[in-house]
Amino acid sequence: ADLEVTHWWTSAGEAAAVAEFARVFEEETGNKWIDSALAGSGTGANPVIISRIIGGDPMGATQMNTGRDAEELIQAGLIRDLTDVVADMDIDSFYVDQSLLEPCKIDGGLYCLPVNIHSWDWLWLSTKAYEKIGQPVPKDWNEYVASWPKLQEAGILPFGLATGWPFSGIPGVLMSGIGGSDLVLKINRDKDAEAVRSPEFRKVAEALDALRKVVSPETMVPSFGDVGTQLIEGTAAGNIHGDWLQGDLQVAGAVPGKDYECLPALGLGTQLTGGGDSFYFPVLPEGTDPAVIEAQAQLARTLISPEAQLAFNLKKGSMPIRTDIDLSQANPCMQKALGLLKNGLLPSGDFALSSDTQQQMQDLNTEFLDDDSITVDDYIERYASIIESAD
Amino acid sequence: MAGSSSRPSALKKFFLHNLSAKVAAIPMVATVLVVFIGCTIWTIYYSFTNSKLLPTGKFVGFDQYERLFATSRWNVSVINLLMYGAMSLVLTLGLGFLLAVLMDQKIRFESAFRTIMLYPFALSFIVTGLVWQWIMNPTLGLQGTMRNLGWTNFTFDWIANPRMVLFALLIAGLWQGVGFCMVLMLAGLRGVDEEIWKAARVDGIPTWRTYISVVLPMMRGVLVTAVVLIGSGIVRLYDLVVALTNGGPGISSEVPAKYVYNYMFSGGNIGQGLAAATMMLLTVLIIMVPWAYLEFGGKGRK
Amino acid sequence: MTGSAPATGGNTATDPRGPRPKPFFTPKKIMIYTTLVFFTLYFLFPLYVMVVTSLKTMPEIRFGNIFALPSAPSFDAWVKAWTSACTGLTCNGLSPGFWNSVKITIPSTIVSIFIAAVNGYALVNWRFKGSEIFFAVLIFGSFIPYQVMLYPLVILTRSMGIFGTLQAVIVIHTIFGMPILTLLFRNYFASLPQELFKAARVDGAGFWRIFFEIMLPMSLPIFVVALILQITGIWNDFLFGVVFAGPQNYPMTVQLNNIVNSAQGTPEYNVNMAATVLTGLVPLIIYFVSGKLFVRGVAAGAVKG
Amino acid sequence: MQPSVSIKDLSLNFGNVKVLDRLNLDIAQGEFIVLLGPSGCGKSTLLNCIAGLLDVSDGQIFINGKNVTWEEPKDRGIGMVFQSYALYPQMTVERNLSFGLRVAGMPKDEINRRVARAAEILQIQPLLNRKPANLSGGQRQRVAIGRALVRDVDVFLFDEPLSNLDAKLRSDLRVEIKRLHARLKNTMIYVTHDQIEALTLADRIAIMKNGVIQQLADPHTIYNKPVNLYVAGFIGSPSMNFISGSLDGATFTADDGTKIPVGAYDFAAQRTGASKAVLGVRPEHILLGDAAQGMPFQTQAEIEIVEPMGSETLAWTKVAGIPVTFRCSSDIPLHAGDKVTVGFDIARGSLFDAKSENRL
Amino acid sequence: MQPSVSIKDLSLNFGNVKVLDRLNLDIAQGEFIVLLGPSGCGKSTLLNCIAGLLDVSDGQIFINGKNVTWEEPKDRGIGMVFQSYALYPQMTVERNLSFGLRVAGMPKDEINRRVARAAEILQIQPLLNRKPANLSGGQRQRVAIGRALVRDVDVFLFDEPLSNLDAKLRSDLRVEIKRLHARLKNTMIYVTHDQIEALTLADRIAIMKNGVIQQLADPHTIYNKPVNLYVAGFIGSPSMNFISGSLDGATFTADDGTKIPVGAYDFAAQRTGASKAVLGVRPEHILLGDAAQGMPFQTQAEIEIVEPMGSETLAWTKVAGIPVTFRCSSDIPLHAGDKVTVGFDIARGSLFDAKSENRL
Ligand SMILES: Nc1ncnc2c1ncn2[C@@H]1O[C@H](COP(=O)(O)OP(=O)(O)OP(=O)(O)O)[C@@H](O)[C@H]1O
Ligand SMILES: Nc1ncnc2c1ncn2[C@@H]1O[C@H](COP(=O)(O)OP(=O)(O)OP(=O)(O)O)[C@@H](O)[C@H]1O
Ligand SMILES: [Mg+2]
Ligand SMILES: [Mg+2]
Repeated sequence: ADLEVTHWWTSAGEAAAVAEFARVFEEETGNKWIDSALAGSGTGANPVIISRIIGGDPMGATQMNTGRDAEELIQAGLIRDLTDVVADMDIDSFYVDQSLLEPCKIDGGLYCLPVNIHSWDWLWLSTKAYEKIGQPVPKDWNEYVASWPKLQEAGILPFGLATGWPFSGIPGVLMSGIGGSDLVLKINRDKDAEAVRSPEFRKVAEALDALRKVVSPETMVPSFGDVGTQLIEGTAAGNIHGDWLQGDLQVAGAVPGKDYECLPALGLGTQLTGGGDSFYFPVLPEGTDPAVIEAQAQLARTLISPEAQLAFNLKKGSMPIRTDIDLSQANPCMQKALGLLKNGLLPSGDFALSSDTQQQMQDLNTEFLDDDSITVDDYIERYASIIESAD
Repeated sequence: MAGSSSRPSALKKFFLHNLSAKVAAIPMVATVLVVFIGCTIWTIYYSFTNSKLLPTGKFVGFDQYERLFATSRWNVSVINLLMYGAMSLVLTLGLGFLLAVLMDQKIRFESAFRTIMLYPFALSFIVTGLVWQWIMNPTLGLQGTMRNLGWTNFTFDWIANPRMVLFALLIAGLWQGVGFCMVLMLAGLRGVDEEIWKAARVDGIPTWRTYISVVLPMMRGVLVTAVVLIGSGIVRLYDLVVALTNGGPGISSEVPAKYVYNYMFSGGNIGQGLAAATMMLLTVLIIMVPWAYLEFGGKGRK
Repeated sequence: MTGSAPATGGNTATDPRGPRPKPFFTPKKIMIYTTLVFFTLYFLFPLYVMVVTSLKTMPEIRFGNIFALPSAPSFDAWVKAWTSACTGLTCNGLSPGFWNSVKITIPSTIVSIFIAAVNGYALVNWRFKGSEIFFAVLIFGSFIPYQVMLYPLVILTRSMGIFGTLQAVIVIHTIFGMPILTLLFRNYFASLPQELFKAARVDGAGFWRIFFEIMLPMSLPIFVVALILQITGIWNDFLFGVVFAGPQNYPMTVQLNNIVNSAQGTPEYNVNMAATVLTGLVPLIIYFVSGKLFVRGVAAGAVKG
Repeated sequence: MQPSVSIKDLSLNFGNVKVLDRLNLDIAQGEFIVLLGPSGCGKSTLLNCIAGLLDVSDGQIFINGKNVTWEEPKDRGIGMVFQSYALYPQMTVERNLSFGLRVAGMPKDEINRRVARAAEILQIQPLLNRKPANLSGGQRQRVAIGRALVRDVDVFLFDEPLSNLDAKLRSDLRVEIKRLHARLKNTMIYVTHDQIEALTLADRIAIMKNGVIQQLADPHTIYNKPVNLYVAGFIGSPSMNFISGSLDGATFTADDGTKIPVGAYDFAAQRTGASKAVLGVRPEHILLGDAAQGMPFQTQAEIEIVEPMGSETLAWTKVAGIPVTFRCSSDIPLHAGDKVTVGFDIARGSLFDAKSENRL
Repeated sequence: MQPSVSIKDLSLNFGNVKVLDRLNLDIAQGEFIVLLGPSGCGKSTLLNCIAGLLDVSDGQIFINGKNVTWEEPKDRGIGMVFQSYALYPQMTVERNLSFGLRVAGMPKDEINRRVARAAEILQIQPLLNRKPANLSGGQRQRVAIGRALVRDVDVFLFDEPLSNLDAKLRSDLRVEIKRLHARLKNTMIYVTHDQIEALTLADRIAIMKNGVIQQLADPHTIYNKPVNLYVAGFIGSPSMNFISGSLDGATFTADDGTKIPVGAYDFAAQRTGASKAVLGVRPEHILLGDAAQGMPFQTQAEIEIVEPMGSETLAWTKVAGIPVTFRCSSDIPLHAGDKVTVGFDIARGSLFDAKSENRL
């Protein structure tokens, strides 16, 4: 049967990755994957997906962020419970980290399947840039910061940044790298505002403050893909961005270790924060061809199958949710990540916080980046008050 | 009297009199009642709830509003809209009028000029935003080009400069909207009685003075139409911002419609989005009611 | 009569006679044309950039300047944008979206204009109690941000059972086109002599007959305006098409959005620009072709407030 | 005989504005009634009520004995001709004429017969295939009349049908309408504010002011025996001359003391005592020079302005200190500054009570 | 004396259309000239040329001896009053009057003095603070005149200033303009297509047709001795009656054979032989009954239509087989169908050559 799948994986690496899902799905089950991609994640795709579900014209399956986005759709009975579908797979046994499945489990049902783990926790560094100034590529955040003056002298951007949302992931990375796992858990999981006011967090905020001083709106590029280009060309020295940047770097033909270096958890931490993408399967309206409903189930099972997981994540540059697959083909960066994954996953902001809180956080960060009149103290105070009111 | 029996009952008159007219008005009446009034009430109602992703929340009084006014992004959005709106309104009308006046001078190639000024109106804001973003891109656009050509001091970084970004929006917005305003104004100018012009010439009034003091005040109808069109566009300003600056740098070009949209869809806080929307409606209402009163109430007709 | 010739008379060469001499370059003229040319450049520049960029290769864009003409104009980007640019897995370019846009635009335009014309006609000639109030609310409605109405309209169309179909998007475009079109038609019909309407009523024609046989044949100018406004508006629409029309009907703008907003490695600016120009082509052609009629129609519909 | 049109206690309000207030009017079969009054007095409103184009607020309208108060215009047996012609611009003359018949679903040949007849009566056969835009004003007006004609109605309503035409055409078409009425003998109700049209066309004139009929009578009576000051002043061009003063028995004393004997006046009612009054005399009843000699009242006057109008001359002078116009043949040479004797016969004048403004 | 306005060989083309062709006109100081002609004959065009609102194609214009052909309107010493009033709608009357002066930078008190004087002359003092929208038509027209008045100009140009007004107001304002002229003694050029205005106001009338002046003379001459058929037919309402036939010596033979003696006619030139001719006689020169008895020509006729106009009556009959109108006092009772004797004196009529259409 034909199964429509919506997602917002439209960048080069993402598209290549999702094609693997489609391929495996079609090969294994004989169904047809009707691709319905929508660019522009939050602003572009979300309203369409949500309104189609509540409008009674649901797609067969849809990608969304793992997290609390869909909570209410689930509570409204619009999302299919997958418990029976995967009952025989014993999914609890192979998921990398139980916390990944937490958001999908509501009132005893299983409503979504995380299909990958991706992490913001990456500092990307340009080999070429450091060649230019004749220094070795830094090994951690502190070395990196120390190299900034030299870079600036050479006319190289210390930190490449794209306008808009890419900045919003950076504070979380600094928090886990500089602040450490405990701080992350206290703030994101326990919503502990006092932790925000602690000296540990202050260090994070100060790092952010330092960062904003070396980026200027003038030098910002339109999209994070452009930052990738800057790194390859060596016009910018470093960037903090999620692992999907790697997909784009690969598409552009860059080789890790040679053209760029990657430091998970800023080279400081021992754990990665991670979230991921999940698939949801809306309840189809009455009268739908049972074959389609069956195809939903088959897709669900396919997505978390070892074969699909491997193919998908290699292309996407993210980590699979299964521990039981052979990742020897993975590149050095991914290998590093796998190593850290063994220490367990820290819940990232979009896992633990509601999208409302995330939106507020993002607003605060964007404002802080841009407006120098907001001091570190202001930032901490406002951050604390958002955490205080978070639900 | 014989006739009184043939007078239809009030009820029959109400339903059957001009029946087709009433039937034909159903779409409009339905739209007004269900969509415009209904949705407004819906919006206002749910702005008092804590609805998240779906409009199902509990009543929480003015909580959403309190949060709204404590949010600096919202406050910045409002100020941006006011500033952009004022500048855009004034400049669109002003440039539209100026261009219309120039076009009214019996110039050659009038229709070519007019077509050129009007064509941006045919393009969507998304396209407008993209093109201008491309042109104003500090490295790849006009600035970069000029610097490469040797003018190293040439600076045109408005979309990257928080203090100037509203002007960047303005450039793109004017580019899109001025032509249409010009056409409206030109229509207005051409509608002015020829004899008024003659009278002014005989009186020795300079041409520019005639335009300002005599002709402009006579174009009330056109001005009202233009202000309604431009004004509704300004209040709804969204696509252009998203396409051109996406609210940045920082939050320096955020606008209320974007705030509403973000909180309703990606922020998953419908209550907050609707509270913001309600404030927008309220503002429009405050501006529109006096106008509507003048326009419809003042004449003393039913 | 010659006897009464004034003292200053006589046809000396210096004596003003005949048309006032008009130098070709007056300061006024120079000013007018300079200003117009300046604005013309302002208006044309983006179009120029769009077209020129779409004809360049990527390296040329990266290192060249935006004014420069393409060294070797190539339509590759256009071909790619039209036939093979990707959105997710489908790499069909804009062409399927084009036909979907046609499929949405034609019926939506017809229905929305028809309804607005009937509204305008009813408001002018068949006033009923409160009709002016309805109209005022309608105008007020044109100020409501579309996004606010999205949820309720989804619920509404769902309860009508048309969500995700062509009908839904037609209804939505009719609703949102209604304020401004009704304003135009109302103004236009109000400028027609009332007596025509009365004459037709005395002749026994009813609501529809008068509308179709008397009013419509006289409203060509305003129809042109409405047509142009709606075609371009609906063609350029993104939100309603994507939300209400259903995935089988996604309009061209959705594809455009996917192509340009996809966070691809290195944005292919030339393909983006080609896609942009292609998407804008239909409204542009309409404006270039019917500009004159449009202007005339605006004059007929907008001048009376 | 049953009246052709009968209006009973008709009221019409626009919102709070009472435009017509309990108006009554009976029009006989075949009568030519002219509604005359200044702009805004409610003439068109009344006509539209009769036509059914406005909903009355109160009262009833009968046409040929049938209560049509709530009928549609087309069912009232009326035809209407408008000031702006109101021809359908996109239709040929022939289709303009036949539109109403086609709407009514009349058979083709009957339509053709009627159109041909109307075209013949109005002599517009050569125009049948033209569009209104290609017709002159007079031709358009004829087509507009034709449109009423083909409908074979009992009552014709005209709303200032000639006021968009120039003076010359107006007087030609006036005669044509008069001929048409003589030929068709329909009831015609004709609205105008041109008193010449009213006087020349009407069997009876209804003079309106603020929605109230002031006087309803034949033109001769209206002109010579106006019921009140308003009618007297409204009818006649130039206006009747008014001299205010007081009346005591058979003597009228103007405000400046001039005494005018009014013994010959035909008072409407016996009256006693002195009272304030206004004496009115029409310009053509003021005679000049020799002709004035035999008049009961004579005085010396100086000519102030002379307006030669070709066939006759209008002159302005002062009588009893009040500016007065009179009219005389253009054969009499008159110049500003001339001193002349003028006189008139009160039997041809009018006297009005100064307070009630009604005719004495 | 130097003419006030002198137009020499004036030509004006709109594209290929020659609207005025080598037109000459001299207007004396203080003269009141009326340009009269049908619509489209070029009256407004001529006036606009004089005002400087149109660029002439050829020829010259002198005002007070100064060649103003290339001058700006404001420098020509003219003031102009328009048909549509052309008041600045958003300004009060006072500002309407003073706007031109203020722009010219005139001192405040001089402006006030002039406005006050104009307001006094036109009696619009109470209106000074109103806006045009709140004025009646007549008041607006007065303000429009005032705007010309404050400029203290030598020449007043009027372009159909009264044609938007109703008949009554028109005749009142006509008198006012006449008074104004008598008081100011400016040169006035007045365009109209209303012949009554022309006849009553003008010192001289220029009758135009297709951009050519047909006759330029005082009203009496124009009315009684029209130079050609066109002028004869154009002036006079109702029109002059025309009987076509042939002229041989002292006898005019109508087409139906009726013989009319024309010995008493004052021929412009000696003539011999027979020729086709047209005899014209004005309605008021056709006499009736007893009055007709003494006339050189008499005939029996049947009344066809009677149009009572209050002060007089118009009647239609046939003479020599041709429809003829005549005018008589409303005292004479006339009815359609009456048989009457009518007659006229050819000395008061006109004879035109049928071919050249010129007066014989
Ligand atoms: N639709 C309307 N709404 C409100 N008032 C109206 C309307 N139509 C007419 N009136 C008012 O009713 C009064 C009578 O109008 P009507 O048109 O009958 O006058 P009229 O005698 O025909 O004048 P005219 O000679 O100018 O045509 C006027 O005072 C007018 O302002
Ligand atoms: N701007 C113009 N372009 C072309 N032709 C014109 C223009 N203005 C006037 N005409 C033509 O010139 C002729 C004379 O026009 P003009 O306005 O002088 O007539 P008029 O005698 O004033 O008529 P009316 O009594 O209607 O005002 C007309 O045939 C008219 O069509
Ligand atoms: Mg009327
Ligand atoms: Mg004219």
